[in-house]
Amino acid sequence: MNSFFQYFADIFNGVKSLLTGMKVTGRYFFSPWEIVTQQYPENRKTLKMYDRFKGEVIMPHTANNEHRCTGCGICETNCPNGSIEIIQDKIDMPDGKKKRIIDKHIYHLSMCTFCGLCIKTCPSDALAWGQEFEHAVFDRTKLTKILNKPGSSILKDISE
Amino acid sequence: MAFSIYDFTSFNQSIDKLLYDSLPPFWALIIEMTIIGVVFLLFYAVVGLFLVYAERKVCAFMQNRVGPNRVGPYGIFQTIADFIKLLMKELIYIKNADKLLFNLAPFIVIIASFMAISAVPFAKGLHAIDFDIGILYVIAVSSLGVVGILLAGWSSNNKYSLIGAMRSGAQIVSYELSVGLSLVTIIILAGTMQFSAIVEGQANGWFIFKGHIPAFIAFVVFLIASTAETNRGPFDLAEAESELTAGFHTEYSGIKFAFFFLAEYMNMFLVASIAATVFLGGWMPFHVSGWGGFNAVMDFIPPLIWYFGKTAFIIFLMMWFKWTFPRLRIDQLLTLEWKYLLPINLVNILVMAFMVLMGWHF
Amino acid sequence: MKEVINLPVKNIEEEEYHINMGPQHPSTHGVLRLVVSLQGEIVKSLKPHCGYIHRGIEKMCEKDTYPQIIHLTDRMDYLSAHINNHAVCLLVEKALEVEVPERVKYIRTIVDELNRIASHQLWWCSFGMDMGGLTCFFYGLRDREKILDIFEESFGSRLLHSYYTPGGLMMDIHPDFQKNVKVFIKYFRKKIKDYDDLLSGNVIMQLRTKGVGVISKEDAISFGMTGPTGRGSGFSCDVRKHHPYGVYEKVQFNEIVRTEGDTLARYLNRMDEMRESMNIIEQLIDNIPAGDYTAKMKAVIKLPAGEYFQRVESARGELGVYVVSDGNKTPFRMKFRTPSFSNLSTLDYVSRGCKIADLVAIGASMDYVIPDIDR
Amino acid sequence: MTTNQLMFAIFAAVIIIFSILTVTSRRILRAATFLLFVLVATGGMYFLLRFNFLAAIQLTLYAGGIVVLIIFSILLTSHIGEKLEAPSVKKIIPAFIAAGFGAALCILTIVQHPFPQEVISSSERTDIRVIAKALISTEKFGYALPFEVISILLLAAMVGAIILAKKRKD
Repeated sequence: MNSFFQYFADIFNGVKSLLTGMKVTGRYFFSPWEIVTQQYPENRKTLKMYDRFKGEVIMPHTANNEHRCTGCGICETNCPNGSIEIIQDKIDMPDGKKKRIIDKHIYHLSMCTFCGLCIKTCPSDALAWGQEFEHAVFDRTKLTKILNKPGSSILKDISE
Repeated sequence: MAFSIYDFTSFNQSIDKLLYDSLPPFWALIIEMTIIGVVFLLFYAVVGLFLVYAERKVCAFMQNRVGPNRVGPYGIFQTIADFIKLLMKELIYIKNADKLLFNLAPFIVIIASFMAISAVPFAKGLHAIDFDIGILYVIAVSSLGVVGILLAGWSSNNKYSLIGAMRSGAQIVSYELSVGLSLVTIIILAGTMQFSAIVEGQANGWFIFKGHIPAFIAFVVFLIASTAETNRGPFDLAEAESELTAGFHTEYSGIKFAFFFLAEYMNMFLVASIAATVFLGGWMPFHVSGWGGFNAVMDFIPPLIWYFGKTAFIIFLMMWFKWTFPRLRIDQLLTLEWKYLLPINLVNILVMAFMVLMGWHF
Repeated sequence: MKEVINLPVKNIEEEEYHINMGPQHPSTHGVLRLVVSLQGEIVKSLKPHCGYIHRGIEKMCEKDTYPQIIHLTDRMDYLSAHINNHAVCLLVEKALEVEVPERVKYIRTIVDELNRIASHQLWWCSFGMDMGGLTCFFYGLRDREKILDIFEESFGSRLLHSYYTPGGLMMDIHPDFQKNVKVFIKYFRKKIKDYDDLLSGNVIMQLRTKGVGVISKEDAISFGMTGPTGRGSGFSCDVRKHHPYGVYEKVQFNEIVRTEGDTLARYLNRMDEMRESMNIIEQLIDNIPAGDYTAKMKAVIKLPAGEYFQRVESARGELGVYVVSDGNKTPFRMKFRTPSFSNLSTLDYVSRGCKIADLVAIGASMDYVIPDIDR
Repeated sequence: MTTNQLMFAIFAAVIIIFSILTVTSRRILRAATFLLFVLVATGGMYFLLRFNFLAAIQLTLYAGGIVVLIIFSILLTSHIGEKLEAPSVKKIIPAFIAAGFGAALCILTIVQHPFPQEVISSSERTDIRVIAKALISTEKFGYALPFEVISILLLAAMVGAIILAKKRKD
């Protein structure tokens, strides 16, 4: 007799649990304001990434086209993937001495794992995170970027 | 040509008369058959496209998403775009597959659902054939679809497909019993198997209300069993994607896959419309005996709207099941049928028969 | 020309046959290949083939300095990246005998627990999906998104953070961090009820998991099953309790142990762990002490020669890091003891005699991350 | 030619062609599929004759039931590359004799049957109520007894199947 009641209790509890589940989905079905989907290409204008968002490594330049990179190469040695290459140049200073400056700060975005060690270890805070995240290109070579802008020079107070 | 959205009988008869008057009977009949065939094909295409769109929207809203929204306003052309894509896709031929059966299987599945839909009454006078054995006929032809699934699973020479086909075979063969018996419950109440007579019999109240408790139990059992028979979740073991990748149609591509896809949705429409017809009165408006004014207002709503509204409600229920429940295991599926549904059904038939004898129904 | 061999008639009821589940299969959550011997629907034996995404992380570590190793550990168990980082950082700090500031310990503990919740949420998604309930997948991801937003705001990335460094943190937490975490916990306490309604209590789910894939406590110990999986078999193995690190000794929390050993126990363990993690975070989030976010470290970290081992409780179980140092700035040998690998090793033993559907459910309840297995 | 004759010709052609294909096909599952077509076409023939009940029973029992069962058992036992051996002459000759004898008997019966000259109106349907009453009536033309006897046969078949299935396990 016990198993007889158990049979009906099973049915009852089973149906009850199924209805509980249906209540959840049914509630969401009838509350379309809870939709969380973001319409990506449409919301491009309003889409704001967080300040700390790791999009790519950039080298901030001032309005006078000056950057803070001394070309010391610490970021290059700290990068675990070899995604930073620094090509140095020497210029003649007015006092006759030769001085190292940076010629090209090459950044291979395709090899970067966004660990942030270059930015953290940079002694002159020359590098920073950029918020750009749409990196898709048709040509792989376009992912190799030169971070210092053409004709840029080092900030005065850093070089001294 | 008399035309009324409440009664299609005169409309049909006038077309019939026109054809027979102007043409020899042989050609008149051929043309009639062609018209009906084309109408059903178009109906299939439209309903199939709409159901796929509806399913995607319903599941999206249940999952806090928006669903298709790129092609056309609210994504209404999404399924058409998908259909064009499926048409243009390459048909992949499988090495060592039984080509004949492999190509035949999708047609068997879709023809079975095509044969069954011909008996469904859409409105008064709007049905292809009105058999006196309507329900028996629908059960008979809809059971042919499983052959297509079995052949598809076997002939694609893939173990996943074979397992899917075996599961589907076991599932459909056993759940057909419950579908049949739950319909028998209503046949006892209605006293006929003819669809038009069943609908007419609900003029003073739908069977689900007239037969109250046993009819409601039969309705629930029919919903469960027919969901299983159409291979939809939570009974989608034949194509259980997390276990068998896609089950019996793993190896199908392009338009042949589209046939299976369409057949699944049309089967869903079919069982929903049968449930609507048998339990909820089909195209019959909602009537309460004695409330003359209320009934007149209800009569004002055209029967096609009643029919499609009830069908859509049951389709929505089936989608709701699918997007809520996890999938059963094959042995639990059979346990559900043989341990729960079948005994309940048999007792239910007895109760219904007793009730009809005693005149306890409304 | 070779003659076509006419294969003998096979009776699949009686003879075993093999199917390849994976490397591309919806239920293996990655590129794991299981060669399953079936008899009808019943699994007779099973052979996991791993290594499809073996990247040689342990070998790569030998050329990297210790701060550089951190970003590789992100990519092992990518769902609990912070916890993996924590293991290496703790090891370096232990070897150098550096005392990290209290603030760092608090933040690390909170972030670890958030990461654990995020990982379990994704597990819940895929568990539901493997059971056939696709809706679970979207609910889980929807709520995981909230944690990822907090992570993105504070650490700049959503999955692979590299937030911890030996001796401290990459940067301080975002000013809104505490507020957002509290908002999230309030939100998630509501949503986890939905999880229970939708899946935990469901009769189909109960039927499919109760008594399926039972592992006894002895087997769990001898297979080295840890984490919620091992604790589902009654093996009390929570590193946070037994070998506390961070500030775990200062917080009140229960080690969740169930003795049934079946799929349902593993499932419920993870659900309870999410709640327990929220309790831990709630105890800590208002008490983060002020201070420095990193200890003073030398520019070049060199571990004294010797062997070091450190373990942490990752979302999947016990993660061990073993380093042999010869005094250089790079390790001589590095070895990770990853929880997914040990948990996977039981799969053959557990799933024998089960059905295919059970195999999928057991696999989902083990919650293995394939890069964690292959490394 | 009326449409009824056209339909009859189509059904007859389907039955003949697929019957021949069924017995000549060397792949067993194809043979079963062709058999399905034969049975469905026979059902169609019944529909043409307005024997709706018989047609539906034909579809349910033979096409939906027995063929599915046959296909199901073939799935369990056969392999995709498998082909039946060509039957030997020793087997072909008796088969032909048996088939020829059966055909001769049928043709003889048809030729000898005195078909009525005027066409019976085909519009009357056999009412299923009549069939139902006949099926369970115990009077003179009732089928209650044969019905029960057949169910005993089915029971025997079921017991036999269980025994066969049990035996194989040992």
